Amino acid sequence: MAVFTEEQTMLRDAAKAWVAEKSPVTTFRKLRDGGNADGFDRAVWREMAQMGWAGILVPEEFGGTELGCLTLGIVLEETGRTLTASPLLSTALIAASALVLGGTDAQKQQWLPGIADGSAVAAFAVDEGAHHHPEKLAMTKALTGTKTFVAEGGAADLVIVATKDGLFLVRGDAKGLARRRLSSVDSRGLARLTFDRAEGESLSASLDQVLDRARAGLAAEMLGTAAQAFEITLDYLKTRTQFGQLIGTFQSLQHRAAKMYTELELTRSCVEAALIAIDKGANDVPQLVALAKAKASETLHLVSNEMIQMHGGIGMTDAHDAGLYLKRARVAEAMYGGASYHRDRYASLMGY
Amino acid sequence: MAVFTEEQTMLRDAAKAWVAEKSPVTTFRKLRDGGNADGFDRAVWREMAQMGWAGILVPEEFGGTELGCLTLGIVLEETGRTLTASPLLSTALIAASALVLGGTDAQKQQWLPGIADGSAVAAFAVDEGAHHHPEKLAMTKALTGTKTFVAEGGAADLVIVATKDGLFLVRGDAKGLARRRLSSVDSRGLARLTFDRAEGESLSASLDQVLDRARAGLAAEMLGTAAQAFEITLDYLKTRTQFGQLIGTFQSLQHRAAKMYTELELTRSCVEAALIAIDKGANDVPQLVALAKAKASETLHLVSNEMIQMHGGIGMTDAHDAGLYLKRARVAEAMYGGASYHRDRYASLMGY
Amino acid sequence: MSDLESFRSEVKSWIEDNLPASLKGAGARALTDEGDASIWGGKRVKWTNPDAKLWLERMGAKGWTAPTWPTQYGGGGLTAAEARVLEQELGRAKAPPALASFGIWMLGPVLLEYANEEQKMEHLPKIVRGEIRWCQGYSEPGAGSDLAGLRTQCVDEGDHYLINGSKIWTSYANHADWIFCLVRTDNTKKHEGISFILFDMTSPGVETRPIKLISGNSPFCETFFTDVKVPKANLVGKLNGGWDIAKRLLQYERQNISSGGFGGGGGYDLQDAAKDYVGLENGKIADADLRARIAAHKMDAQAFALTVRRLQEEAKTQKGPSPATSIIKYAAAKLNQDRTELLVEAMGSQGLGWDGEGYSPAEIMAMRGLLRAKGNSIEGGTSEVNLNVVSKRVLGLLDHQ
Amino acid sequence: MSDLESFRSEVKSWIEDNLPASLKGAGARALTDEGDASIWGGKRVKWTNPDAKLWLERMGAKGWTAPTWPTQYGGGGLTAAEARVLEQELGRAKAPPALASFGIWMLGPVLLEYANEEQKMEHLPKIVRGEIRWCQGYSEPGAGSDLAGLRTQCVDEGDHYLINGSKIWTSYANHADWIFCLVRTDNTKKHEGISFILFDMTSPGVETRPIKLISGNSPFCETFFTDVKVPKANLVGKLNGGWDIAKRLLQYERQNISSGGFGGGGGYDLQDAAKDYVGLENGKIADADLRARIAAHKMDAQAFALTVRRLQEEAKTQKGPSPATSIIKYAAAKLNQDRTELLVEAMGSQGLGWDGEGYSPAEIMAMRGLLRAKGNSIEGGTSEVNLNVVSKRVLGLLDHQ
Repeated sequence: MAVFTEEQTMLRDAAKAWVAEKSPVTTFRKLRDGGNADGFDRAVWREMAQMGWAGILVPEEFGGTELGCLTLGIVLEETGRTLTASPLLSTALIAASALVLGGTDAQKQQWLPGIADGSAVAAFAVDEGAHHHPEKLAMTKALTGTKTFVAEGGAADLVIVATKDGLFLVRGDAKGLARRRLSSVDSRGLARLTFDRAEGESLSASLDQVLDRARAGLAAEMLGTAAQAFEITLDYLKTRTQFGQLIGTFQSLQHRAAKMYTELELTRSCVEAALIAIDKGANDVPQLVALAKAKASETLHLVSNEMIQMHGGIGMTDAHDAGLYLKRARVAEAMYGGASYHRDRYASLMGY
Repeated sequence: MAVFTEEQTMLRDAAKAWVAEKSPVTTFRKLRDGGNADGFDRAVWREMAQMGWAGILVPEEFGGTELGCLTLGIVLEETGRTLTASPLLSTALIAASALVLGGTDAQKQQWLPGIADGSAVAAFAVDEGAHHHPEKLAMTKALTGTKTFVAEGGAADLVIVATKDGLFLVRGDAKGLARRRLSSVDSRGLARLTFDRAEGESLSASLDQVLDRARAGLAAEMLGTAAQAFEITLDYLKTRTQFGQLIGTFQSLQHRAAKMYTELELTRSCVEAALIAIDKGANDVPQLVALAKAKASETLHLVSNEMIQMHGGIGMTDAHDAGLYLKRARVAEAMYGGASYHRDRYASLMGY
Repeated sequence: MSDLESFRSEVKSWIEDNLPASLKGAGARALTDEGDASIWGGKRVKWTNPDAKLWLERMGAKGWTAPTWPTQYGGGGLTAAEARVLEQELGRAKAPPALASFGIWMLGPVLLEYANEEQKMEHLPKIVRGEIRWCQGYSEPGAGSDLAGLRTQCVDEGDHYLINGSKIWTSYANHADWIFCLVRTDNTKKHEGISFILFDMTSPGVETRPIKLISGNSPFCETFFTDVKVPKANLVGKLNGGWDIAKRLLQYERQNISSGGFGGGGGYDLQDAAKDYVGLENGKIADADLRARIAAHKMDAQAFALTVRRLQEEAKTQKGPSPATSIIKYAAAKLNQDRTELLVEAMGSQGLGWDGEGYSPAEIMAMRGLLRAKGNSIEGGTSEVNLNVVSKRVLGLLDHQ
Repeated sequence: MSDLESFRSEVKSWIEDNLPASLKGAGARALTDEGDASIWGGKRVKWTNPDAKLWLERMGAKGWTAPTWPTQYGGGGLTAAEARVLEQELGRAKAPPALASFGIWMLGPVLLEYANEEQKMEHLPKIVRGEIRWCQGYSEPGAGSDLAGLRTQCVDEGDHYLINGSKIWTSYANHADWIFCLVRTDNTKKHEGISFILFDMTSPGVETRPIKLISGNSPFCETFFTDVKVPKANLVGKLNGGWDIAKRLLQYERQNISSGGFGGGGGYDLQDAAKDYVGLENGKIADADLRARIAAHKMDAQAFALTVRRLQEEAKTQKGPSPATSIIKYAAAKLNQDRTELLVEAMGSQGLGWDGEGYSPAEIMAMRGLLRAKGNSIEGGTSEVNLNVVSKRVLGLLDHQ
C-alpha cells in the first residue's frame, strides 16, 4: 500500500480492530437473514460515526476532520473486507463531497453536522435505466422521473439527485418523492425512487466530480472485498486436503493464486492513485478513476469466481461466505459503471 | 475428425505420407534460407498436382476429380502441418472455385486444365489497405489501383481480382499490371500488385462466395499448422527434463496443454462444418466460415505462443521450428480477416 | 421403403395416437432445478398433470424411455439408428420428455455392464417405467475431487452388510427411493477397497438433509447412514471392485451433462437480452465491448455444439464414452458460466435482483442461473479434475513424481 | 536552501558544464538490441561518437554511473535521495545514459555484498568507469529454469581452478571482457555444490558462438570452456556457497528488468498506430473490438507503472529487492507481449513484414519487437518460475509432495 501517514496507519488499525470485533461477516449474514429493510443497522452506523469515519471529509467547523479521500478509502477498504453494510460510501463520501464541493453555507450548516455525527443518512441517485449512462440523463430540474439502483435509497434522509441540469438535494421525506425498496442479490439497501415534481434545492458541485469520488470510494471498498476473498481462499488452499495433499500444493492452483495476487497488487496501486489524485485536485482524476473502477471490477470479478471454484462444493452452499462475496461483487461491479463502461470512458478520455 | 469416406481417408493418408517424405519443415526452411523469390518451389507444386490435389475442385472434363472442399481441406490440413509452401490454397481452392462458380465455358477451358495439372499458378487479390475490408473496395471494373497482401501474387499466371464491380480475371503478364514481391515474416510468396487500366475479363462468381471458400480453406491449413505445433510441443513436454522431472508432469503446463487440446477439438469441428456446408451449398455458410476462420485464428495464435513459451529459450532460436510456426501463424491469422473482423461479421450476420 | 423409414412411420403414428393432446407441442421443458418435479417419477411422485403420468406409462410400456436397452429388461431394444429416428420424431412432435432419471442416464448403463442377471431383472424394468427414483451416493465431506478418499464403512456382518457414514451432494436424495452408493469395504487399500452397492432409502438409519445453495435452491442433500442394514445381494460387481464401476458411471454422468449442456438462467437468449436492455445503434448492440464478448461467446457455443455432434457421430463406431468427454464437461461448464455472466451483465442493474418487486421473473432467473452455474465446474468432477484427466488419459502426460 | 537543494544546483551546473553539446536533449535512447553498442563500454568498445566517450569518462570520474556505490570503489557515494536528484536532473536535461552495464546492474551489487576487499578494489572501479564489459554465465543447455542443475565443472588444481563446460544465453558474450559465472565445485550436492567465479574472457579455452534469434538478432551466445585456467583468487564468497549469490543476483536482474520494463518494437505508440492504420469513426478507433482491447492493455500498462512506483516508494524503508519483484517481472513480460501483439494487429498486413521494400522501418520494428518480446517471459526466469516464486515465497504455499 501507499506510504501512509502515522494518522492514516492508526486509523487503518482502528478500522481493522473495529471490523474484526463489531462487524465480521457473520454480522452481515445476520442482517440479511433478519430481513432488515434498510439494508444496514442504524445503531452500527452511529457507532461508525463515533469512530470519526462519517466526518472524514467534513470540515472541522461542521464537526469533521477533513482528512481526505485517501483516508476515507482506507476505512472503506477495511469495511469492504467483511461486507460491512453501512451508508459510509453514500453518506460520508458521496453526500459529504457534494455538499463540501457545491453546497451553500446554509446547506452545509444544515446537513454536514448530521452527516458527521451519523444522524443523517444520504443516498446518491444517478441511474435512470438498467445501465449507467450519466451522460444521457433525462431528468431535469423539474425533478420528475425515476431513479433506480440507488444505494441506501430507502433509508436516506437526503438524496443527492443527478439531473441534466446539475445536482439537486432532495429530502427523503420531500413531497413528490416515492421510494420502493429493491431486494437485490447483495441484500443491501437498494431502492428505486420516483420523482413527481419533487421539492429540491440545487447544488453547485459538478456531477462528474461527485461521481468520480463515488467511483473511487467504491473501488476502495471493492479492493477490500477482493483482498479478503483472496485471503479466505488462500487459507483454504493451506488447509483443505485432497489426494493426500494440501490443495494449495497443486501447481495450477498456485499459479492462479499468484495471478490473483498480481491483480490485487495492480488494483491497489490504481485505487490509491485515484484517491490521492482526488485529494490533490490533479488533472488526471477522471482517467485514474476510470482505471481504478475498471480494475477493481475486473479483479473482484476474478477473485469472487475463483473463491467459489477453489472452495469446491462447500463454496456453493449458502452456509459458506463465498456466495456472499460473489453476490456483493456483481452489484459493486455494475454500480457507477462496470469495467466495460470504464474501458470505453478511458479510451475516450485518451482521445481514441 | 468428421466421419470420412474411404476415399477421403485414403487421400489423407497419402497426403500424410507425401508430406512426411517430401515436405517436412526442413524443406520449408531450405526454401526460406535459399531466398526463393516465388515463395514456393514449382517442381514441388507440380508433384503435388500429380498427386491429384490441384484438381480436387476441378470437374472431370477439365482434368480434375471434383471431390469437394472438405476433401481439399483434408489435404490443406496435412500440408499446413509442415508449413508446406505451395499455391494449393490460392490456385486449387480459390481460383478453381472462382472459375467453376463463375467462369464461362471458354474461361474454364482456358484455365482449369492448367490448374489441375499444376502448370498454372493463380493468386487472389482482395485487400487494398492494411486491413481486410472487402465490403469497402475502391477498385472498379476499370482495374486501376493497388492490391496488397496477395498470396502467390509474384508468381501467379492468373490473378483473380476483387472489385466493387465483381470479380475479374487478369493474366499475370497482362498489360497494366505491375507486381512487387514483399518480404513477409512468413517467407511466403506475398506481393503487392499495381493495376493501371489493366486488361481483364469479368467473372460471374460472387466475391463473398469465393472469399468464404478462401477463408475456410485457409482455416483448414491453419488447423493443421496448429495441430502440428501442439504435437511438437506435447512431445517436448514428454522429453524435456527440469528439476529432475519431465516438464510435462507440471500441473500448470498440463492444464494449459489440456486447454489447447480442447481449443483444437473445437476448431476442428468448426473447420469441418464450414467445409461440409460449402460442399452442400447450405444457407449458413457465411456464419460457419466466420466461425471457422475466427476460431482457427484464435487457436493458432494461442498454440503458436505456447509453443515458444513451453520450449523456453530453445524456441526463441532461429534454428528451432517454433519461430517458423509463429511467423506463419501471424500472417495466416490476418489473411482474409482476423478473429476481430470475423467476430464482428458473425454478430452482424446474426442480427446484432 | 427401408426398414428405418417404415419404423419412422410406425413411430409417427404411435406418437400421434399416444401423446396426450394437452402435451402436444409442449416442447422439451428444461430439466432444471426449477422444473416440474413429477418428471422424475418414483414412488413418491405427486403428479401435477395426469396426462404426464399417462405419457410416462405409455412410453415406459414401450421401453422408449430407455430406447436402446434390451427388451428383456424392459428397454426398447432399438438400434442406435432407430433410437435416433425416435428422438427425431419426438422432437418433431415437440413432445415433452416422459421421464428424467439418474437411473436411465447413469445407473442403468453400468448395471447392464456390471450387474448380475437377478439385479438387472430386478432394477432395470422399474427404471424404464419410472417406478423407482434413484440417487447417487458418491461424494463425501472429505472426498470431493479425491472421490477415492471416501470413508463410508460397509462391514460384512455375515448375512448382511452394515453401512455407516455420510454422503454429500446427493442430488434429490430427499425425493429418491433407492441409492447407488460407493462404500469402503477395505480400509487397507484406497481404490481397491471400494465397492458399489444399491439400497433402499427407506431403510432404517438413512437420513437426508437438504443443502441450501447460494442460488437459493436445494437440489442436493447431505445424507447420513447409521447402522443401515443392506442385503448382500445388493452388491454390484466384485467386492472391492467398485472403483471401475464408479469411474465408468462418472463417464456416463459427464457424457449426459455434455450432450445436454448445462441449462438454467431462464430462456432469455443473450442476444435478445442485449438488444432489449442495451439497445441497438446502427443495427449493432450499442455497447461495442459487450457486443464483441457476446459474439465471442456465441461462437464458442456454436463450436461446442458442433463438437458434441461430431463426437457423437465419431462415437458410433466406438463402444461407450471416450475420455474426450472430459473436455466436453469442462467446456460445457465454462460456456454456461460465461453465458449466465453475460446475460446478467446485459441486463445491467435489472439483472442484480434476488426477488420481489422491481424485477421480472426472467431477471430473477438470470441471476439465480448465474449463481447456480458456478457449480457446473464443480459437480460431476471439477474442471481441474477434467483437465487432469485430459492431460493424462488423452495427452499421455505423466503424474508429477 | 536545504542540503538536497544545494546538491541539486551543484548537479545542474555540473551537467551544464560537462554534458557535451551534441548530446544535450538526446534523451534516454532505448537500450535495445538495436541500440548503439558503444554504450556498453569495455576494452573493445568502438566509439561511434567521441562525445559519448567523453560523457562516459566524465560521469565515470564522478562515480555517477553508479551513484550510490561507496567512493572508495569509485562510486558516487550519494544517498538515495541525492541519487534521485541526480536522476531527475539528468532526466530534465534529457541526457543520454552514459553507460549500460551488467556490471552496474547485476554484478556490482553482489560484489559489494559478497566479495572480499581485494576483489572490490580490483573490479568495482573499472565497472564504474565502463572499462570492463561483463557478461553473465548462468544458464546451460540442460539447466534453464532449473538453474541449479548446472554442470560446468570447476576443479581445484592446487594453484588454480580448471573450468570445463558450456553456457547458453550469455548476453553479448562475444563482446564481453570478463564473465561472472556459476560453476559446479561439488558433484555430490545440487545447490550446495555451486560456486560463483569471475574470469577473463580472453583466457585460453574460451569460445563464444552467437545465437540467432527468431527476431533475426543475436544478443545471446553459446559459450564454451575447455580447460580454462582461473586464478583461485577469482572465487567470490565461499567455495560451494555460490547459490546464495546467484539468487541474489537474479533478484537484481529482475528488479532491473522491472524498473525499466521491456522495450522493443520501436517507438510507435499503440494508440497512434491504431489511429493511423485503422482510423477513427466519431473519434473512436473504427474497429471497436480492437479499441476495447487496446484500452484494456493501456489500462494494464498504467496500472503496472503505478505499481512499480508504489513498490519503489515502499521499498525505500526496506533493504534490497523484495520477492514481490517476481510479480513485476511476470507482469512486465506479459504487458510487452500484449503491446507488441496489439501493435502488429493494429498495423494489419503492414505489420507482417520481415524486411525490404513495401514496409516502413517502424513496421519492420513492430514485427521484430513482437518476435523478440516472446523471450521476455523466458529470460531472467520464466514466467512459470516467477509464479512459483510468488506462490511459495509471497503466498506461503508449499511444494507438492
